[in-house]
Amino acid sequence: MAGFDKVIESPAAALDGLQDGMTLIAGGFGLCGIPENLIAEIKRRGTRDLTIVSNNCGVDDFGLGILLQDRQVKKMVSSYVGENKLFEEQLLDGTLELELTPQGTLAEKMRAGGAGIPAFYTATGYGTLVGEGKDVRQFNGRNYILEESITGDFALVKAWKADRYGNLIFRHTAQNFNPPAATAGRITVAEVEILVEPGDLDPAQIHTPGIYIDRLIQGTFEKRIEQRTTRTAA
Amino acid sequence: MAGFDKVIESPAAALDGLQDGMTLIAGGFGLCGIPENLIAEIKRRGTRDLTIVSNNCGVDDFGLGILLQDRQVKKMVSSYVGENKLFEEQLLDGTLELELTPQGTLAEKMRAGGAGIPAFYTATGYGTLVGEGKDVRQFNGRNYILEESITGDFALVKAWKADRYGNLIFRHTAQNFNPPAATAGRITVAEVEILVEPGDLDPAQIHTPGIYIDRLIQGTFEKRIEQRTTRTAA
Amino acid sequence: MALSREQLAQRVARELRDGYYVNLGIGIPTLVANYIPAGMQVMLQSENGLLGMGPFPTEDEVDADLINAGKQTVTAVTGASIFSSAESFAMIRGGHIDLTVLGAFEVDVQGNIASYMIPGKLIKGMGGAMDLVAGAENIIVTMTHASRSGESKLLPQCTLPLTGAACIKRVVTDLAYLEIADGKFWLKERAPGVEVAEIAHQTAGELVVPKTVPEMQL
Amino acid sequence: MALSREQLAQRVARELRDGYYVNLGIGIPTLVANYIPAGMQVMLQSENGLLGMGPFPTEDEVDADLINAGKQTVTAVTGASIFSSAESFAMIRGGHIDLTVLGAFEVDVQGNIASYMIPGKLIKGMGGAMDLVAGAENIIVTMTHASRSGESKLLPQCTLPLTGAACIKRVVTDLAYLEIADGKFWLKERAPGVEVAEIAHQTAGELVVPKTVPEMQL
Repeated sequence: MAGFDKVIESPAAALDGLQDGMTLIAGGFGLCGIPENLIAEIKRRGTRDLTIVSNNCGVDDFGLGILLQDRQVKKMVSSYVGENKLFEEQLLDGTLELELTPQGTLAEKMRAGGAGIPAFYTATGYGTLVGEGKDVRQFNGRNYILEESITGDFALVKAWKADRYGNLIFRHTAQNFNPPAATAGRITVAEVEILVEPGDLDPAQIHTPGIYIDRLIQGTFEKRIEQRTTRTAA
Repeated sequence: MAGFDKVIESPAAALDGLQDGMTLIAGGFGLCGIPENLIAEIKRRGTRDLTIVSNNCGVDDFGLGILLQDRQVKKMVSSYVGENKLFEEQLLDGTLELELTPQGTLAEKMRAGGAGIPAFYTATGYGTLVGEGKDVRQFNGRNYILEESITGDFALVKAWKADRYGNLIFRHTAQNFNPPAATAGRITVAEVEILVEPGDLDPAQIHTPGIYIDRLIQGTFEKRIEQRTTRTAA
Repeated sequence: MALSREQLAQRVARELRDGYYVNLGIGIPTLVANYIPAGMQVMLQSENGLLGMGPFPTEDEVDADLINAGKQTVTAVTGASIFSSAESFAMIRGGHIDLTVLGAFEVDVQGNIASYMIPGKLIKGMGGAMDLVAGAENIIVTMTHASRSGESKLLPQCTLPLTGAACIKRVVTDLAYLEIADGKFWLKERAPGVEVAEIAHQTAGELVVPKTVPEMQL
Repeated sequence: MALSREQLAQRVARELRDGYYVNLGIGIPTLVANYIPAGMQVMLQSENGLLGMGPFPTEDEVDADLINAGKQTVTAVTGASIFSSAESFAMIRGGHIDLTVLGAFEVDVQGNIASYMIPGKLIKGMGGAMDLVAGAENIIVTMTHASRSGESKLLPQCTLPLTGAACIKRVVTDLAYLEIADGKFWLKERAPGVEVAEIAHQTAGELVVPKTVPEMQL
């Protein structure tokens, strides 16, 4: 690898340096736009005591849920974790910790972490359990709480297209948490469906500039659907 | 106008409600990507005592600089104002106020204003004149200052393409401050080069979603170049 | 008679205005999309990053990369835009959504809302609800007036952990449309055929009843 | 002999590494782009929203919509990306730029830098300089060692309003390459033909001189 070519040949090499006890930030919403290949590799490696920052924790046998099977996760920072029996078991037996964070606050914490903003005020959560113990301050007569940003040892994201320099484009709502997550990793790894050459993407149409991406792999994707809802064609 | 069609026929109608003493946020960097048509309309209307939040203040006879000719501006909030004699004169004779704000802090203040974040911490300006009188707080052993967000009575932006719903695409570095500015106006007016129909733009490739745009006009543009630098073709 | 879920959605739909950007929560709020008045344009925001959510796809159109906040496969309407979660909640938190409709377990006379957590039951999380109630100027809560066991959900003070404090001003239940102001519920409309006495009986928080209470138009 | 502007740029260019994202300030720093070592890839960030700034355009290529932070018409290299000012400074503030090179009026032994304002003269503004010095881990200041009137610009304490506090660790002047640590300037290299005594004479802040001071490689 020379210059700005971020392409790594294997998921194993892409997670080089991943250790027990680290904090990972993962993109995705439900099972949509999740880094499937890197999650599988974490399971294969058996890395343990992970803190994972991700809006959801997958389902029992797909997405981040598969890391619960071997109890690799110590703590989740999420806004919604309802789709998962193993999750419930481990939460109840006390082996899994959960830090519930409002969805918008979670996205903004990642964005702030990547943007060098250590903390910001938000009205979200004021007067609720989320606001307990946090600084409160009034601006223009309204109460806001201070939320601190999040960064991770690794950030794992999934994109649709990328050039070798790591410039990313996401497809439809598979974008979701991936752009803010990508900015917040000390090491950010992206897995993509389609790899193109630098110059193939319009510079003004890149969702995540390559500066945020340290390593890039081309993956294969199941893209499981959580709620397949359809209408009858008219 | 019905539904989401934001198109207004004239610059005059696009600035309906603009009054003396209001705060305007304007996109643009130097003379690049500035709302030329709306600035000309403000000059024509003769609105006075304006506070203008914009990275720069144009030059003597173009951009926001033309509003200095009739002393329409009471205060500028900018990061750099070096290209303008009238500006210097009015600053020195005390009729114009200047609030110098670091460029990144200015962009983030607009973005925060549009995003419902009343204040954020940044290391930028700590230990300098910019930090004087502002709250200081340590995070991870480093000092940060608290900066409050900015919103305006109007935000004026310039885009390249837009559909009638106000979905905007910017061209090259004429993007600059326009996206954060667009989010921070109570009323946001966009002027564009090319107007297309809804559906003509790829939903995932829109820089500024139409929800931020209240009024839209198609303009004509001089696009003056501030520093024409060239190389000899090889 | 108490309104059906469909009728609740119909009543809420009457609060829509042409050109509104609207976020509809999961459950009854989702049904509101079926009752957008003819000739009116409304754009639905889904907080996972879609402005301009369309109907469910046909079998042929199903795309794993195009879902809504309920993780259902959906489509995008003409003129839609798609963006990141950070941008989506900037939009929500910044007050750019014209109307938010969501369900609740409880609402009280201070405008507090509890909608995400029942202690002792599994905590699933607040998702985007805390951001939505904190960010929107204009919120409608829609829910049944009482729980299945008959306990009022319009209280002097919420008993469950709050989703948001002092943020709710309007409630549409199966019995009534009420507004919240000055620490009271103000009865504005009753469901067709429902007596004011029944509403008063089912409302635990202080209720102000005007001389005449019109029947809801659906 | 003191380095020329071009030589200053050459010395700074030796700090570049393959794959670096670099922000070059106006003036001498801009010249560094002319001395990127052969076979090395460096991507230039321009804080108005361009990552991958290329050379000036030919007459035919000039485009008013493609400028750099100095408001000069430029080009974009293959693999460039373009984004908003908010995103650009998220990148800068978040420490994602590998190297920032900028000029200064003064630097002191605490790593403070003054570069944007001379009281009594017209205030033009700090532009992005305060964000750049606060955001970057790795900053090189390049300037003349002394002012035209012969006064040292490497001081015990800056006299002009600061651009940033305690953020500068490396300085390349026309006389020397120095590092700043523990409240002192550490002399690391001298310009070819320049005596240590000359450097010491021109350095007002405390200077640590090692036994041997190698000559700069350009």
